[in-house]
Amino acid sequence: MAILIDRDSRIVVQGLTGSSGRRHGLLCRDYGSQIVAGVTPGKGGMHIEGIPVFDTVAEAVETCRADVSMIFVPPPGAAEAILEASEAGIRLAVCITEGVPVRDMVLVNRALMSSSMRLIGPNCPGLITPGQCKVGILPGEIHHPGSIGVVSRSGTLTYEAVQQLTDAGLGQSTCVGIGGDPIIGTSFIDVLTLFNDDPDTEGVFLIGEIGGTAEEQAAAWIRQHMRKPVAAYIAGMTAPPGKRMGHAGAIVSGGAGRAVDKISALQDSGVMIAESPASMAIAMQKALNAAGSGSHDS
Amino acid sequence: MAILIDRDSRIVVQGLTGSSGRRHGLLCRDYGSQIVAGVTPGKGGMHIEGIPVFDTVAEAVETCRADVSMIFVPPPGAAEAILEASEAGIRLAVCITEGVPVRDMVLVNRALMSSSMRLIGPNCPGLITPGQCKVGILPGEIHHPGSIGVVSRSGTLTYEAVQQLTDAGLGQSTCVGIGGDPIIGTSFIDVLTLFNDDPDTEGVFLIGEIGGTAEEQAAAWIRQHMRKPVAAYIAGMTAPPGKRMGHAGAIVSGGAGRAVDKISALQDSGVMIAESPASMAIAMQKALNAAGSGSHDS
Amino acid sequence: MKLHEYQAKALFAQYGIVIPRGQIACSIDEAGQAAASFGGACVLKAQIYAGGRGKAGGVALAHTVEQAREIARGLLHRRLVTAQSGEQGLPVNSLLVEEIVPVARELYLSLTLDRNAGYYCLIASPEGGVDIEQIARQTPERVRRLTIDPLVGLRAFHARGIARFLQLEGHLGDAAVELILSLYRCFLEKDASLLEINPLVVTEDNRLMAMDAKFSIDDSALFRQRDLAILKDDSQFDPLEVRAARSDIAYIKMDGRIGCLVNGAGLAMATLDMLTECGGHPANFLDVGGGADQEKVVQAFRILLEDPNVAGILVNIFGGIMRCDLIAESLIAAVKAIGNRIPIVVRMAGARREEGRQLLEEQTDLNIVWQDGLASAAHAIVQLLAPST
Amino acid sequence: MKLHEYQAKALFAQYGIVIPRGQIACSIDEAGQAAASFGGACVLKAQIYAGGRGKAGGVALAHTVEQAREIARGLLHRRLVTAQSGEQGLPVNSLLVEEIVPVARELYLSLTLDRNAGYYCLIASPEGGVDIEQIARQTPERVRRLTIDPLVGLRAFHARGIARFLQLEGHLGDAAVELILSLYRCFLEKDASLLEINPLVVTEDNRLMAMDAKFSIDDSALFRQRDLAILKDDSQFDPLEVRAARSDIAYIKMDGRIGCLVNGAGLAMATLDMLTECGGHPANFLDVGGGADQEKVVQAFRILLEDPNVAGILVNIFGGIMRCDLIAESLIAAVKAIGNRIPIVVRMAGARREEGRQLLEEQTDLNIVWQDGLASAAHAIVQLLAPST
Repeated sequence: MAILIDRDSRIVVQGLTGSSGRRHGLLCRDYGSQIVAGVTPGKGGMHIEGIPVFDTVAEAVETCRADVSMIFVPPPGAAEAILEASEAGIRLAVCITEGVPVRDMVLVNRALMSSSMRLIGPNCPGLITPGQCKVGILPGEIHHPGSIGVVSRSGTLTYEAVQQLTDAGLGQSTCVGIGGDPIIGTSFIDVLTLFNDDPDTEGVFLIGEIGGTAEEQAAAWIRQHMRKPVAAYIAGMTAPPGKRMGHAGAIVSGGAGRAVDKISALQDSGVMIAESPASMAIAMQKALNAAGSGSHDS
Repeated sequence: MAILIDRDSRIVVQGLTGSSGRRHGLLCRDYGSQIVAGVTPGKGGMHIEGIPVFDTVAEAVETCRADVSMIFVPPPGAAEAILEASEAGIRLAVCITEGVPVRDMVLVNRALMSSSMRLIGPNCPGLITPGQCKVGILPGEIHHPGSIGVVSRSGTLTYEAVQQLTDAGLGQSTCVGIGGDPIIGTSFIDVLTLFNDDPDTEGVFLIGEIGGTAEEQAAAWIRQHMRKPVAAYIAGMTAPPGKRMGHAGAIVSGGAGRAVDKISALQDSGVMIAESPASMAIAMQKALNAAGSGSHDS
Repeated sequence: MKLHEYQAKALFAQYGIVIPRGQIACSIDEAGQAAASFGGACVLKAQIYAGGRGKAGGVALAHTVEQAREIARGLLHRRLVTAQSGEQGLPVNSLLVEEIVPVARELYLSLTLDRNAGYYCLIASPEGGVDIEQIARQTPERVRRLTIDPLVGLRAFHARGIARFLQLEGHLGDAAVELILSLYRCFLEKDASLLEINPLVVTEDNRLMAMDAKFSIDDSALFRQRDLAILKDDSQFDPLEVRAARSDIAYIKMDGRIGCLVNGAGLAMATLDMLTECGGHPANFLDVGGGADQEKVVQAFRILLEDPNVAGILVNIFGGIMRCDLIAESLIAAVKAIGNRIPIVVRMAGARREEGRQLLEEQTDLNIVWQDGLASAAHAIVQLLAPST
Repeated sequence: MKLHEYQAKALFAQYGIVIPRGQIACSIDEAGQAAASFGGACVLKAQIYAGGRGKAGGVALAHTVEQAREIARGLLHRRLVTAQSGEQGLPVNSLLVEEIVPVARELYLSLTLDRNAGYYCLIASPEGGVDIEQIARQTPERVRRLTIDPLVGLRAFHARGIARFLQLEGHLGDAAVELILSLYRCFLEKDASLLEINPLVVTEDNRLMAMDAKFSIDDSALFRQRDLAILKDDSQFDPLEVRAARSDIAYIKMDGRIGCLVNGAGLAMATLDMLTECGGHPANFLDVGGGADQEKVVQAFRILLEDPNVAGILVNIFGGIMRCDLIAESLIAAVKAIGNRIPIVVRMAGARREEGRQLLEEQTDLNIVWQDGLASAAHAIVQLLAPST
């Protein structure tokens, strides 16, 4: 089953005619995802390697029954693209775009309060249910079907984790990159909730980083609700304070957002911490072992 | 019990230091309402005949435990006053102000979607639970405690109806003037729902008028849900089309909003129609009689 | 409050919406000059506060300057009766003289309030130049109605969807998106209650143009739209309506002979209904409002008494905020000040009714008749006027 | 992106927020002239992209022109080290010379993002001029935090509540309401990420004044804030950081000797952590980004190789969008173009890793060492540099 996407997901690519949209739209299709439509204002009627392009998401939904949107619209129009997806009845929007202004996301955040659409991102690598469906820019080949859920604020660091998991024989149910921006549509807790209820997921690996308090909140939630083993790695132990470490959201400021605090919060909630980025799979395996040879108690 | 307000309601008057706010605030207190505070920006610290005045509603709520607000703020600031009441945790706001710009009310309407506060009005006479509490500008002396709920888009026409009811020995549980503007916080249906569930209300008198489709919607709701007898009068049978009849919302335009359509919709839902404004109490009595000597079947 | 077409178009132009070239003319000479500027070929449009001008002869084509002058002579400073103007018609004080634009397609576009949703909405149809209510009834699939969430606003993607629905593609689609967004901005910034472009046209040379324009402003917002408020054209109202408006009295002139003076809009409507039920014909709707003082009551009486059609007056007051005795005093003062030639039936209820009654009954020489009930009062005034009808 | 205090204050003034009279001075003479315009009595404030200036001697009072010149001489064109500036300090290229304003009370006010809510928030305290985080920890009841619903916005009633909390009454309360609303408008219109007035002061003559100003702009919004984007002061950054920014490379200079080149921010942070775990000291954070092309990789190498502190380089690439063989080619091209004096350890994983490895291993003369794992790569570079530390 996995979470959020599977082989039946019908994907529209907002910004399909742009270079990134086209490239990754086709890569997703190569992986096996059903890319049913593209949307680019003013280019309705075009086709990209057989994929029909529409002027609006509403038409893509109506004509091609798209229910998931992958958004590659450049920053000035990205927020509006999310709002358009929401109003068109899209179930899940995945916004890959990096550099969406915060003011725009504040409005999107408010607007999605009264929407049934889930947003992942922006500034995220997307998500993948190995062997079934990929929505985003993650490298499909490193993922293998299995029972570990992966959730992360990062991109390549997630691939590192997935590679380690796969090499250790720990396949993945779904891997979700929730994005590195200060305002994102889907939080650690949202994804943990889904994994908790997903019968195909036996354990979760969580990849956090400095900045904000999302990991501390996840830790509190895990302590109260999580019925499955969780392991985690937090990047940025050695990051200097006051400096934005690449991601817009990755910054230690005024003593808040430090890696040590996140790690100790997670540890206190029984999460197995990978002390080093080289030992992420090991930590996951330990967590599974501690929970009793990988069985789930749900 | 009645609905919405009773002798325990604690009322703050927004705009207490203005001439209308002061006058009606004191009249309500004379009637027996608990007027616990006033709010006028910049006049915090004042007292109006013993009623303390605050700069913000939040202070009135905190200090005096106000849970109902009566708003007499002039049109330019009325919408903001409603928003302030909502954020301060007020349970019921009654906006008497006439002439609030529609654009402001569109925003208020949207903002109240995610608020737990109920708004009555604007441009309404308020409401009264006879013998207990009055919030608004209705003349208290014509109302008598009883078991008829009254709901109306009008002001003086409601008093006319109430006088007739009282003269006929039909006291009122609560009388609610929902206001004559195109956008109002509480609809006929909202109030009918409350009366339907109120054990102290045995029948309802509804006063509608031309413009909009609120009466038609009420008729549809009554047909499906109403367990108590309803009688109604609709004003404006002879109003010329295209003319705004005093109330901002009272206009027949493009064949919509006509009195005849409202009357036939109500009749089709089993509502007893008063053919003349002189026979409103008679219609109510007939409706009660038809429902079986005033007993309710809930 | 309404704007004239030429005023609406001037505002549209400020928002970048394409309109035909045109000039306003208040005299035959001005109309001729305007026509000359278009080489004689022009359309002349009577500027009145009512639709239905086309069928009523208020819009006419000229091919020469002389024709244009002729048309102007027939329209200017006369009253134009249209299906929406009322029987009296409305005075034509100015003409909008415009270039003739060859039209390929006519569309419909408007913004207004959706009362059910409590939000603004956009209405569009590929059928333009006709009655939109009729299209909506006959071929509802040809009308699209879009409710606008004020948080999100009207966005480019909405506009694009509408452009598609209107079958506007390529650069016309882009122009439609821009026009729709501009129209929405104009609507909000000017506190409009209705903006209607009917027809919105595609010209033969493939431009998108607002051929006609209706523009109404939310009366409640005029306090912050002062530059629009001053555009109100009093000539388009009955002089008594203008007077009433100045005194903040809600007044609408009607065709009957019984003047009505009521407090409260709902009660005033009910009073008209009651009168009609009794076989009477009201001369007006008049609501003095909730907090009317003596001056306002006097003004209201003046308006009724100065209307030559009014042969009798029905006063219906429900005392609440307004106490009956005070109203009675105002009434007596007004009648004494203005003088009275016609019968007045007074019915009062509510606060201090008896005191009011007493005051009125003391005045035996003012032609004022007291009645207790609403029905009896209506009957009384109808009866009093019966011999003379 | 940060603004200097004087730039922030100039913007505040545009929004009607009261600031001290002041002039910017880039030389001792200019500082003297500015001081003279205030009769010699003035405060001189070093303009750098870091707080903590007061304790570090970056803010000084003068009573005479000569004193002002003396202070300017001591500050201008030197580097100022504060608790927030880093060890190197930041160059002082200009001084803000301001009138001395007698202060009755100091308050705190800021607007920033509340990441938990995903909304903006206002933070206020009657304790000004000190570290707000500290106040929040020690006396949380002295700090008020107001989350702003973007639908409703920051309104007068919110501002009034804040003014009350700040114990600003009467005309000061009114001034506070106006200031808060102006600050919010400024925040939104300029796409700010932080606006901080610390202290906001009540002057002895009872005016409300922004005595200091911090202003940061959302980097992601600079595309629509071009007039602010050009205010960026490159002198406040390490020259290598400036170069990196121009090539759209995320780069932060650090104090160690091992240069890092990584794709992806999270992986780059993890690489620093790994290095530190192995006893190494990173010279920088460097993320070439997801879609880096050869030119960008060459630029990144240039930045590393031109840093005299860098004694060795660790490359950590996870091939996804970016294929390892392409990175290897870029790396070889870069090293060949720039030349190489130091050891480079390369670790690659993911797409076309083997092809990348082969390409690199063919190049035996470039001082490049291949490693399979992240840990072994970190160990390798640390070991390679061990003798020289």
